[in-house]
This record gives sequence, structure tokens and C-alpha cells, in this order.
Amino acid sequence: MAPEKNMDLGKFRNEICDFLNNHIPDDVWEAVAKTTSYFPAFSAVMTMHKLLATKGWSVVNWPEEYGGPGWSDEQRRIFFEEYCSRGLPMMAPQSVGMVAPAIMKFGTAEQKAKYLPPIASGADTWCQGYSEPNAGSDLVSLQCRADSDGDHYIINGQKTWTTWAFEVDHIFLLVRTSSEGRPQAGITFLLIDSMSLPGMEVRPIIGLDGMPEQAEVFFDNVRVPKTQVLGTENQGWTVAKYLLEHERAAGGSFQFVLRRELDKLRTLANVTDDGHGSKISSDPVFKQKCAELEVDWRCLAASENYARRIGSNHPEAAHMASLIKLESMNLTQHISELALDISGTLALVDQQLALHIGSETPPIDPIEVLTVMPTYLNQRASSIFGGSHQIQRDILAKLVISK
Amino acid sequence: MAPEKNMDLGKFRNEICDFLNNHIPDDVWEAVAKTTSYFPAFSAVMTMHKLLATKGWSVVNWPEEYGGPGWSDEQRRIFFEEYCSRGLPMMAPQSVGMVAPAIMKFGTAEQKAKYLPPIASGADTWCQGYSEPNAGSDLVSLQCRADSDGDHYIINGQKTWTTWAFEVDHIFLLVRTSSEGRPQAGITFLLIDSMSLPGMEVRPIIGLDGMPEQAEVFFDNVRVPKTQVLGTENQGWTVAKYLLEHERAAGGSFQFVLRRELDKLRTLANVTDDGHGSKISSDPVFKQKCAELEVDWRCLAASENYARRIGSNHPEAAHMASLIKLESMNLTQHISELALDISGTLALVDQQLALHIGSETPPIDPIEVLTVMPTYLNQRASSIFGGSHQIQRDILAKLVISK
Amino acid sequence: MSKLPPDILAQLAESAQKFISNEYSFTHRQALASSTIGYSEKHWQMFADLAWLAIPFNEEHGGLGGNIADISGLLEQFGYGLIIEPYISTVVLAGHVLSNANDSPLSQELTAQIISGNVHISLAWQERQSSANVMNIKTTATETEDGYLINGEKISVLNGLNADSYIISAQSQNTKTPSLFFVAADTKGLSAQHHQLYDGHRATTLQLQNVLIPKQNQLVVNAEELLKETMTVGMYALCCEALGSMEKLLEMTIEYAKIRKQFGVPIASFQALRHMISDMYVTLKKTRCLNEQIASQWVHHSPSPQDIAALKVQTGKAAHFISRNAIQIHGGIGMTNELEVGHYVKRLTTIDGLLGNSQYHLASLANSL
Amino acid sequence: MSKLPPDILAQLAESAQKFISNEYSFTHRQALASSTIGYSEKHWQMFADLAWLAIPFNEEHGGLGGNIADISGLLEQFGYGLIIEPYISTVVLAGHVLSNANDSPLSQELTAQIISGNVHISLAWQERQSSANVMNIKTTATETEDGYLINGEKISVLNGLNADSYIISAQSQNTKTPSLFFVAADTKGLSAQHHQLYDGHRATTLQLQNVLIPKQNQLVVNAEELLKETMTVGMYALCCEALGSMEKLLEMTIEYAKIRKQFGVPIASFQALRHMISDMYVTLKKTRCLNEQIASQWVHHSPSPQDIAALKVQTGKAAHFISRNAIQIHGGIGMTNELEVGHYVKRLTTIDGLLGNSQYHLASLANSL
Repeated sequence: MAPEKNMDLGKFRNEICDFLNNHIPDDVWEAVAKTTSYFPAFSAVMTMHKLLATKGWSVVNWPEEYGGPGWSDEQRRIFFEEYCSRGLPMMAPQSVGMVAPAIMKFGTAEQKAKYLPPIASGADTWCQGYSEPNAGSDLVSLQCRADSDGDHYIINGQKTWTTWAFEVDHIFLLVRTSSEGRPQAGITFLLIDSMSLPGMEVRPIIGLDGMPEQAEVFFDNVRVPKTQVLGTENQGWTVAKYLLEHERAAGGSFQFVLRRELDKLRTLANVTDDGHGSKISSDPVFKQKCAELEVDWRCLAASENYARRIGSNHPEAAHMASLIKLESMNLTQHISELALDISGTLALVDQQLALHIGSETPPIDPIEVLTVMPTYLNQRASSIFGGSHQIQRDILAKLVISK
Repeated sequence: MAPEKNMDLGKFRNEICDFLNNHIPDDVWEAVAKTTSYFPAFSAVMTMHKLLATKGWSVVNWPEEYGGPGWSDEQRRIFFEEYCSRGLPMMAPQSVGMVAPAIMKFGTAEQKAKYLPPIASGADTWCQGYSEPNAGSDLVSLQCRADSDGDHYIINGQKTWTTWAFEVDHIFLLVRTSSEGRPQAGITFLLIDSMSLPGMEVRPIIGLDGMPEQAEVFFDNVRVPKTQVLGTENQGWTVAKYLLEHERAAGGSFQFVLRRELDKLRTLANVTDDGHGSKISSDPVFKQKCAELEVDWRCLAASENYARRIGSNHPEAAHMASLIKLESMNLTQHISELALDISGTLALVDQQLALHIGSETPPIDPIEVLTVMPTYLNQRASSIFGGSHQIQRDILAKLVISK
Repeated sequence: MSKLPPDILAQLAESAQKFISNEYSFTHRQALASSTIGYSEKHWQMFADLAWLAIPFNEEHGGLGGNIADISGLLEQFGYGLIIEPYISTVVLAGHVLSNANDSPLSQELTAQIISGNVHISLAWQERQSSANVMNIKTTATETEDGYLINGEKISVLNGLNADSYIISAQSQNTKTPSLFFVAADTKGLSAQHHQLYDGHRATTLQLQNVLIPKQNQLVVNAEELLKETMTVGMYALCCEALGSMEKLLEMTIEYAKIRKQFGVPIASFQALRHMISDMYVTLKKTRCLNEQIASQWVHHSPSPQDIAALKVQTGKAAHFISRNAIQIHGGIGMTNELEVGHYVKRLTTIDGLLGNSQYHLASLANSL
Repeated sequence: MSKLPPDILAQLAESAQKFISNEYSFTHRQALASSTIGYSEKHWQMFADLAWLAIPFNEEHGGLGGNIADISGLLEQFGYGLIIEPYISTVVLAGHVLSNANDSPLSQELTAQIISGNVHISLAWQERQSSANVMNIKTTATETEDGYLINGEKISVLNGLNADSYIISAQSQNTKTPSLFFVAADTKGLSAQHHQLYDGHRATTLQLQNVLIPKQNQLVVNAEELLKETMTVGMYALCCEALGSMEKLLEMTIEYAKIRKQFGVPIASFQALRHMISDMYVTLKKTRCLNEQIASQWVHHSPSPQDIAALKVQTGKAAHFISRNAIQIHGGIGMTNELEVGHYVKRLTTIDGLLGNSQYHLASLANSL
């Protein structure tokens, strides 16, 4: 690391480190050790959210007027570096990074006052109701309907891939309010204050690793007041697009998370036998593969730094967003693949019980193997969610070829 | 190798080996050592053709009635194994494997009598006039025209990627004789007895490696008698399609050629320094890459053997043709890439003079490096010619998805 | 090459196909996987009745007299149907040891019991430090007056949960070479920790503390050759099963791509996905060709260590490639535990991991070149 | 980070762009490549007049006082325009040694000569057995009463054809460490075999047989640090040039894909090719980001061996990836010597090969982790 530009930044880093080293509860550290997904245990996320909120650090990307700490870019970078490189769980992106910025931009004064403070404190939690069974990467073909009934909508339809729907208490939703004009013209963005309104049903989806993370959400004549529209009726696509762009610009910390994953890979190699009396960590072929991943990591880090530097209004911002999605997810997957390759047969054992936070089932020795297979399986989604690799390449080709 | 099934095959193999070990002229062996392309030096090809013809072995895939030796499948396999594994130049495919089978199938008695014997003896040589500047992998859009003028055609247009056009004395040609109906309906297959008819011009194309191999052939009011049509006017596509299928089925010896390339790669590694006092051949990473190529080679060999076993009328024959094209060319390219990777900077030197057969310029020491870069450059074409990798994947997808 | 006559092979293949389509719905398979014993005893008895359990044993011991190539078709069907019964563990691995053990009353008796479907026997060869090196054995067998005293640990013992007994590899303290011992599951000093694997199969960690067994329980002395040959046979069996699972995964993926629409058209119309499917097909086909070539030569000679390593490498690579692309083309739905896709992926991932994965065998191939 | 003020850098960039668009058609470049000396002396004098040759030298020696980051823009333009003049050889490699040699009248004089464009000097560091290990030196320098006696062989000496003199690394027989010596091209005992490379550049094999040079020609004693630093600077320069060549190759490929039709539509409409182009873009962009990040930190500290190795690895990988895909998308026409595409490919292939290729530096990176 370069030396901090001035003493204040050094002090700032010390303050962050002191807090993160000394004030994180054990169950959060346990969750860190047992994380097998892009999304860590929800309980640990919220524990950390509320803990950081006590310091004013829960919404560091927010403007000060809404509760942000008023940090400089450099301070934020330092915070994320220290936070992510310890593997600590990021704040739920659906709440802090998605619905909140949309409310800041499109919300009424009432909506802002009602929704933003409890998001900042961690009192309210949100999930995102976008995807539908037949509208994955092409959102404009969504079919979940909100029919007008006086000053209410009546919602019918289904959402899917709704992360943490069974954990949170709010959902924001894209619904079809008109079938006229271009498909994206009749979409409305709704804020819903509960996950258990009459007619709503949430069914967790069990993933390949045996854990629920996503859910289906069903709407059967669910009544919602029209005041719950964010922005304007039939203009939901504008909100969704803004949010997508904002989400992209808010990125930039995969490098710290993946730095830690690379280091964990080497720890794993240190305890793994090659069957001929040595550890895998001394195998030249393994070392070569690590070096390749190391080069990829450096490229990713440099790309993220560049994207942060140019900001979200630069003509290349959209290119960089797709590039970073592709490269970070590729690297994530490759690390998980190499981890599986070097692990022995003990990685094949399903240790779901031991993976629960607070579980009394001890992991099989060596403990480094515990997360290998569920992580590998879970990471298969990295090239699918948030716009598949194919979609990202389509986007890039369009940007690059027709420029 | 499995022991021969009976003594006769063992004897047969001995006869082949004896001839190949003791009766090949030095300039052919020089050409073998200096081969950097799918197509070896033309002079060496023809020397071998005429030499094999003296034994009756020049057209081993032909039926006996046209001069084939009447060998069994197993004998042919043994011949190709011994011949190709020595790196000896294959007979020109355009003459022996393409135009000849087309003449056997569609030719008149006169055409057969006129053309087949001199092909078998090596007296006549042919090139293939298919591709045009705007009709590469999509032949049906070809534009070279043959207009009727009494009992003659007048040909105008251009052919390109015509291998060895500047070496041979005959060309077979797809021309447009009608623009009515479906695009492939108006194509005619012509046999042309000379490369220097009035109005014909041949311009060699220099490749990336500095050598001519392909050529452009221009036709400016070239007159050809209508008796030169093979098959029927406007039915040339039928001939071309038959020929394509026949060409595919005639394959099956990449395994021997590539076995030799893999062995050469290891010889190269034995003389290449890693800079730290050892040879590349003892580097575990290099060995791992060789092992990967070895596995690919075994798959290719097994695939070729399977394709030969099922024959050209099996429902999977077309699948196997594309699979073998993709896999053999991938392996060829990967071997050339690894060879370049392990060669030092001496491989960067352009040694065209030393590469000519009979050249008095000695190659730079070590001689193993001589062919590395021109082979690497030349092999870039392997995923393009004869239907690019993209075309092969399109074909396979169609076969596999709609089955 | 097969040793059994074509009509018997055809009969076996037909009965396997019938069994899968009639008796083995995915829902049923999942119920078996999460049941207490993890398979169906009824199925196992059916396997015995259909003579599947007898295929690779000598006729003089009540077998059909087939060889490993004769069970390849059956195993491919097992892969296609995602069969969870522990055939490879009991019949292929333990069976191969017994077929080649000393011709004692004990091994004859055990063979008869396997053929009749009455017992499960598991081969316990792997240890914590051994990776897939079958000769890396720390477990010891010391000869005493009363028999052999065995000490050590074995991991990843397939179907250990249901094993009535184990065949255990141990370094003989006399000969300083590995021997194989028969140990009943209820022998004193033997303790077992049973696990479920991600693919639903079961595996066990065994601790052996001063396990005393009678002298006649030593099945094989100087077992190096036999242990390696057993690995070869087991690897080949896994590779055959993988072929069937990959075939099914490719079929399901093509079907899904033809049905699933995005942007108003079936996703099978996108060139990028078409090329992925084409690459999956190529990968499977060439793996199948390699597999069949090795099998066809088996009658002349067992596969060389290079042959079988190359097959395991290729099968593992293909299994990962086809699995990953199958999920990618299915999208989110391929990531759920509800659909078959993921379970084929988990089985294929496990198959790569068993008896040495691609990386392990690629390294041994590299060292042998 | 740059040391020169932004206005000077902008001026340099502008003059470079102007030079390439006005003076450097592809036909002209090819004519230069096949000319006797392989470059244009007129251009070289222009480089001197535009102060390009002065950029990285200290102001006290007549230079502009820039650093390596200050020539990155120029070198990228050189790559974009496929410039064949031997800038890296004379200014970057030999220049860097002279800037850091002992401050003798000889090195001051040579620096002035380089800046004025009057001489070419080539660094001869590589040997037959050394691969890219700059410390693997068999050439020896023995001190005698009359000076140093040098014996050995040097290969791949860039622009050796035009070098008025060489800087030669040799093991000093006294100190048992490498020193650097100045050897005029016409010194007795020095013989040169000149070659053309596939990219049109020139390289020389030097034989040194009892080459006797005066004592003041020893430029650097204990040259390990400086040799390694010179490799770092040279590798960075090559990586900058590669960026420009890859940029141009991508541009040409996109243009071609938009114009070239197949099956009646531009090939740029095929999803498979679109994805290839997208991958080429990603590869180039991330390589550029890595390059810029390393440059931006240079003012604080020279890149670590890991930093520069990673950059050379990535640049070489990117060069091959973009080259191969550019040819694939161009099809047959990309395989001809007539078109620019292939010459960019050959230059990029050469750049990977010089000063240690991807494989070499990946291995050193692997050993350093």
C-alpha cells in the first residue's frame, strides 16, 4: 500500500482498524468464516449494519443530508479496504444501495422521511422484486400486474430470485400498470411496507448448496395504496434504469473481497496433501495457477480503481460496469474452481449442519475444507445473476462496435 | 500398438516400413524437416506422389478399377500410420481426394479415361477454385460467371485462397451459370485443363510467414468448351456437396501427424533453456501442459478411429466431421502456441532463406527452433480454412439441437 | 472388449433401461437419497434377481463371468438415471478385490453373498494424507499370536454406512508391503463416522484402534498390484457412469433451450448458446470415443496407467465443462435444488473428486511422460 | 507518475500523433522494414529535433528530465503506428544504462550523442542459455594491464545492425559480479551476424573473442541492480507499445466486421463474433488499466519485480488473445502479408517474446508468491 497522503488519513485508517479489530461480535466472525456465497448470513449482515450505524458508518455512500458520514472518496476507499479485506459482511445492497438511492432521487418528501432513516439505522430491510419466471435478463417482458381500483392497486403475479425475501420486511417491485405503447412504457415502481399483506406468499428457493437464499414471492389480489408509487405511474422503467446505473457506480470493492479469497486459497493449499508427501502449496503447477489468478486480480483491482476515478458520468462508465461484472465474477468462479480442484474427498461431504451460525456440529478437520464445495456450487450463479455473462457481452459489443 | 491380427498385416507393415525407411530421397526428408504448414513443399509432395505411384501406392483410397491398390481398411490404416508418423507429405488433396472422386462419381467415360490415370501417376496436378473474395464460408453467394457462347462458356470473375494455383496445371471451378431460382441452383462445376488459358492470371498470395501457398486466380473472358462441365449444367452444387462429404470421410490421419508434432515439441523442450540452468523439458508446468495436449491427442485419435469405424453413411458422420475439424485444428494450434511459448528469442528470427528446400543458408543453432514461428503464424489459418471454427459450431448446433 | 455374449449384454442393457424408466423417477431418487440408509433395499434385491450383481464374477463362484467392459453399459444407464444404489462400492471395488483375493472359503463365501444381494462390503483404502495415491498407507497391521492388530484411520469409505464389513488396506509390519484385510463392521475397536456427500451418496470415516482380526481375514498379501488394478477398474466404472450423466445433462439442456424464451425467442436461437451447446456435444462425444477405445482394447490388455489416467482426466474435465454450461444455459433455475439439473451436476462433480480428480491424474500423467 | 509538466506531455503526444498520420503510411513502413538499415535516418533526425530522444535523460546532460512514464504516451503511439525506428533499443535500454552509469566523460559524451540522434547504441545482455534471466551471464571480462579482455556470445541484440557501439554485460573475473562495458562496433575480435525478425525489426548475434577494451570503457561495476532496473524499464516500454498496437488491431477488426458481409449481413451482426470483440475489448481495457496503475505509482517507487512481471504477463497474454481473434475475425485476408493486420500481429508476437515472455514471467511470479 502507498503511504497515506496525509496524517489524517492514517489516523482515519487507525480508527477504522481499531473498531473492526476490537468491536465485532464473535457470531459475526463465525459468519465470516462460514460464508459460502456472495450473500453472507443475513443475521450477521444486520448485526453489522446496526453496529456500524452506532458509529454513523452504515451508509457510507449516502449524502450527508440523508445520514452519510460525509467522507471523501479516499476515506471511503480506506473503509472498504479494511472492511472487505477482513471478509466482513457488506450491508444489504437491496436496502442501502438500491431502494435508498432511488428514493433519494424520485421520492416525495414524505417517502424520504418515512423510509430513509430506518434503512440507515437497520430497522427496515428490503428485497428487490424484479425478476419473474419468464423475465430474467429481459425485464421489460415482465407480467406481474397492478390493476387500478380507486386509490389502490390490486397486484397479481409472481416474482422470483428475490434474495432474502423471507428475511426482510419490505419489498420494492416493478409491476405492469399498462400494456400500451412500448413494453417498458407501462411499468411502475412500487414500495411495499410488508412481506405479509393479505394475498402475499413467500416461498424460499433452496439452492444447489442446500441453503435458501432466493425466494419466490406470489401476489394474489394484493391491495396497495397508490401513494406507494415511487416516481410516476408508468414511469417505473426510468427509476429502474437510474437505479441500475447507480448500482454500477457504487461498486468497486470486489478487489478487497477477492484478495481475501486468494489468500484463503493459499491457506487451503497449505493444509492439503498431494498424496506424495508434500502439500499442494509447494506444487509448481498450483503455484503457476495462483500466479495467473494473481495477474487477473491485479487487472481487476486496476480496473475498479479506474472506474472509480472516472465516475459514473464518464462515457466509459457503462463499459467498465460490464467489464468489472465479467472479470470479478470470472475470478470468483476460478478461485472456487481451483479450491475444489486441490481439496481432497473430504470436500465432498455435505456439512450443512456445521455451516449454520452457532451450530454445535463441529466441522470435519481440516476446517479449511468446510466452505469449499458449497462455495463452488453457489458461485455457479455468479455468471448468471445481475445480467448473465452473455448479456454483459451483448451490452459491451453494442457499446464497442457501434461507437 | 496392438499386435497385428495376423501375420499378413505384420508383413505388410514391414514392407511399408522398409520402403519408407530406405527409398525416400534426401530432399524429401529435408522438406519434412522444414515443413511449417498443413501443406508441405509442393515439390516434395510430387516427388513422393511419383515415387509411390511406382509402387501403386499413390491413390490408396481409390477403388481398384481406377488404380487403387485394393487394400483393406486395416492396411490403409497401417499405411497412413507409418507414412504420416514420419511426417512425409500427403498427396495433394485437391487432386487425389477431391477432383478425382468427383470425376469417378459424375464424370463421363471420356472424362474418367482422360483425367484419372494422370492424377494417379502424378502427371497431372489440380487446384480448387471455390472461394471468392466475398464468398468464403458461404459458397452459394459466389459470383464468378460462365456465360454461354455457343458450345463454349466465357468465364469472368475471380477465385481466391486457391492453394498451389501457381504450381499446378489444372483447376476445378465452381461458376455461376444462372441467376434464377435458389442461389445454389445456378452453379456449375467445370474442369479446366490449363492454368494459362488466354485471360487467366494467377497471383500468389504471400502469407504471414512470408511464403506463398495460396493464390488469386483471375478470369477475363476465358473460353472453355462446354464439354468441360462435370455432371450437369446448373447442378454443380450437387457435385460440390458430394465432394465435401467424400472429403470428410477420407479424413482420419490427423492423429499420426499430430503425434509427430507432439514428439517434436518435446524434442524442442529438450534443447530449450529455462534461464535458470535447466531445460524446459524438466519444468513441471511444461510437463503438465504436455499432459493436457496428450489427453487431447488421445481424444482426437479415438474420435478419428470411431469416425472411420462408422463410415460416411452413418447418421453421426457429419457430426464427427465437424468435431474432428475443430479438435484437430485446435490441437494443431495449441501445439504451435506452446512451441512458441517455450522457444527463446531466436525463434523470432525470420529464417525464410534457410527454410527453402536445398537452401545453402544454414539454420541458426539450435535447428529445432527453425520452424517454430512460421508454423505458429501459418497455423493461425487452421481455424479459418475449410469452414471456420464458427461455421463448424453452427453446423454442429444445427445437427445437435434439432435432432 | 466384452467377455459376455451379445445377447446377454443386450438383455442387461434392456433391463437397465426398463428399470430406470419404470422405477426411478427423480422424486423417488431424492426420497431415497434422504432416507436413513440412502438407497432402496428393494432395488438392490431386484439388482440381484436381474443378475446385475453377478456380472463381473467368475462362473465358478456363481458369477456371470463378465469383465469390467460388460458392466459399462449398465453403469452408463446408472449415470443417466442418477441411480443412487451403491453398485460401484460393493460390486466393482470390493467385488474386484474378492475376485482376485486368495481363493479361501472366506472370499468365496463373501462373493456368493454379494451376488445374492445379502451384504454390502466397502473397500477402505483412502487416508487423510493419501490423496488418490493408493500406496500411501499409514494404517498398520501387526501380526500377533491371535491374529492381526490393525491401527489407523480411513476416510471417504463409500457406502460405509451400510457396509456389513470392510476390506481395509494396511502396511503389514512383517513384509513392509500393503496387505488387505477383512474386518466385520461390528469388530471391537472399529468406530465409524458416517457422512452424506453433496450428491446424496454416503461415505464414512473409520477409526481403527487395536482392531484384532483372525489370521484367515488377511485376504491379500503384497496387495500393490491388486490395489492399483482395483483403482483402474473403479476409475473406469466412474467414467462410464459419468458418460450417462453427461448425456442426460446435455439432453435436458437442449430441451430447455428450445422451450425457454427470452426477448421473445427460444434461447436456442442465440448463436452464443448454440456454440456452447455445440462445444458441450463435442466434449461429450470425444470423451465417449476415448472411453470406448479403452474398453475395446481391454480384452487384449488392461489399460496402462497412462490410459486410465487420461480417461479420468478427460472425464473430469468434461464433467465440469458440461455441468457448468448446463447451469449457465438453464440460468437461475439451474441453481435450484428442486430441478434435476443441479443433482446431475453434483453427482458429476463428485465423480471427478472420487479416486483422484482431473488435477491429480493429470499430474501423474505429466510425470509419466 | 509523469515528471514532465502536462503542457510538454501534451505537446509530445500531439507531435507523435501528427508524425504517424503524416509520415507513416503502412506502405512506407513496409518499405523501411525491408530497406538495408531497416529504418529511416530522416525520421530518426526528426525524433531528435522533436526532442523525443531527450525525454528520459537528466537536464544536466541535455535531456528533458522526464522518466519512463513520460515516454509511455509516445511509445503507445509508436505501437499504434507500427513505428519501426529503434527507439526502445537506443533510448530506453542503452539510454537507461548510460543515465545510471558512472558519471564519466564517456557516458556524458554518449548521452549527448544519443540525444542528438548521431549514434545508435545497443545493450547486449542476452545469451544462448540465459532465456530472460539477465543475471545468467557466461561472457567473461578479465582485467589485464591494457584493459579488459572480453570473451563470450550475445544473442538477440536489438538493432545491432545499426549500432555504432554496444554495452555488454560480462562476469568480471575479479569481483565475480556482472559489469557493463562499452565496446565500439569496430573493435577487433568482435564479430556480428545480423538477422531480420518476423516483425521487420533487426537483431544481432555477437561473438566476442579476446575483445580488448580500455579500462575507462567499464561503465558500471556490480551491475546487478542496474541490469534488473533496465529490464524493468524496457519491459514497461514494450508493454506501452503493445497497448497502441492492440488498440489499432481492435479498431481495424471492428471496422472490418462492420463492412465484411457473409450470408448477406455484416459479420458484426453475428453474436459469436460480437462476443469475441467484446472479449477483445475487455482484455485490452484491463491491460491498459493495469499499465496505467503501475505508471501512476512510479513516482513513489519503481515497480516491484512482481508488478512488472504481472504487467508483462498480462500484456503478452492480451497480445496473443487480441492477435488471434483479430485474425480469426478477418478470416483468410488476415493471414496475408499484404494487409496491416498480420504485421501488427507479428509485432505483438515479437513484443511478447522480447525481455521474457508471458510464460517466463509467470513462472517468476509464481516462484515469488
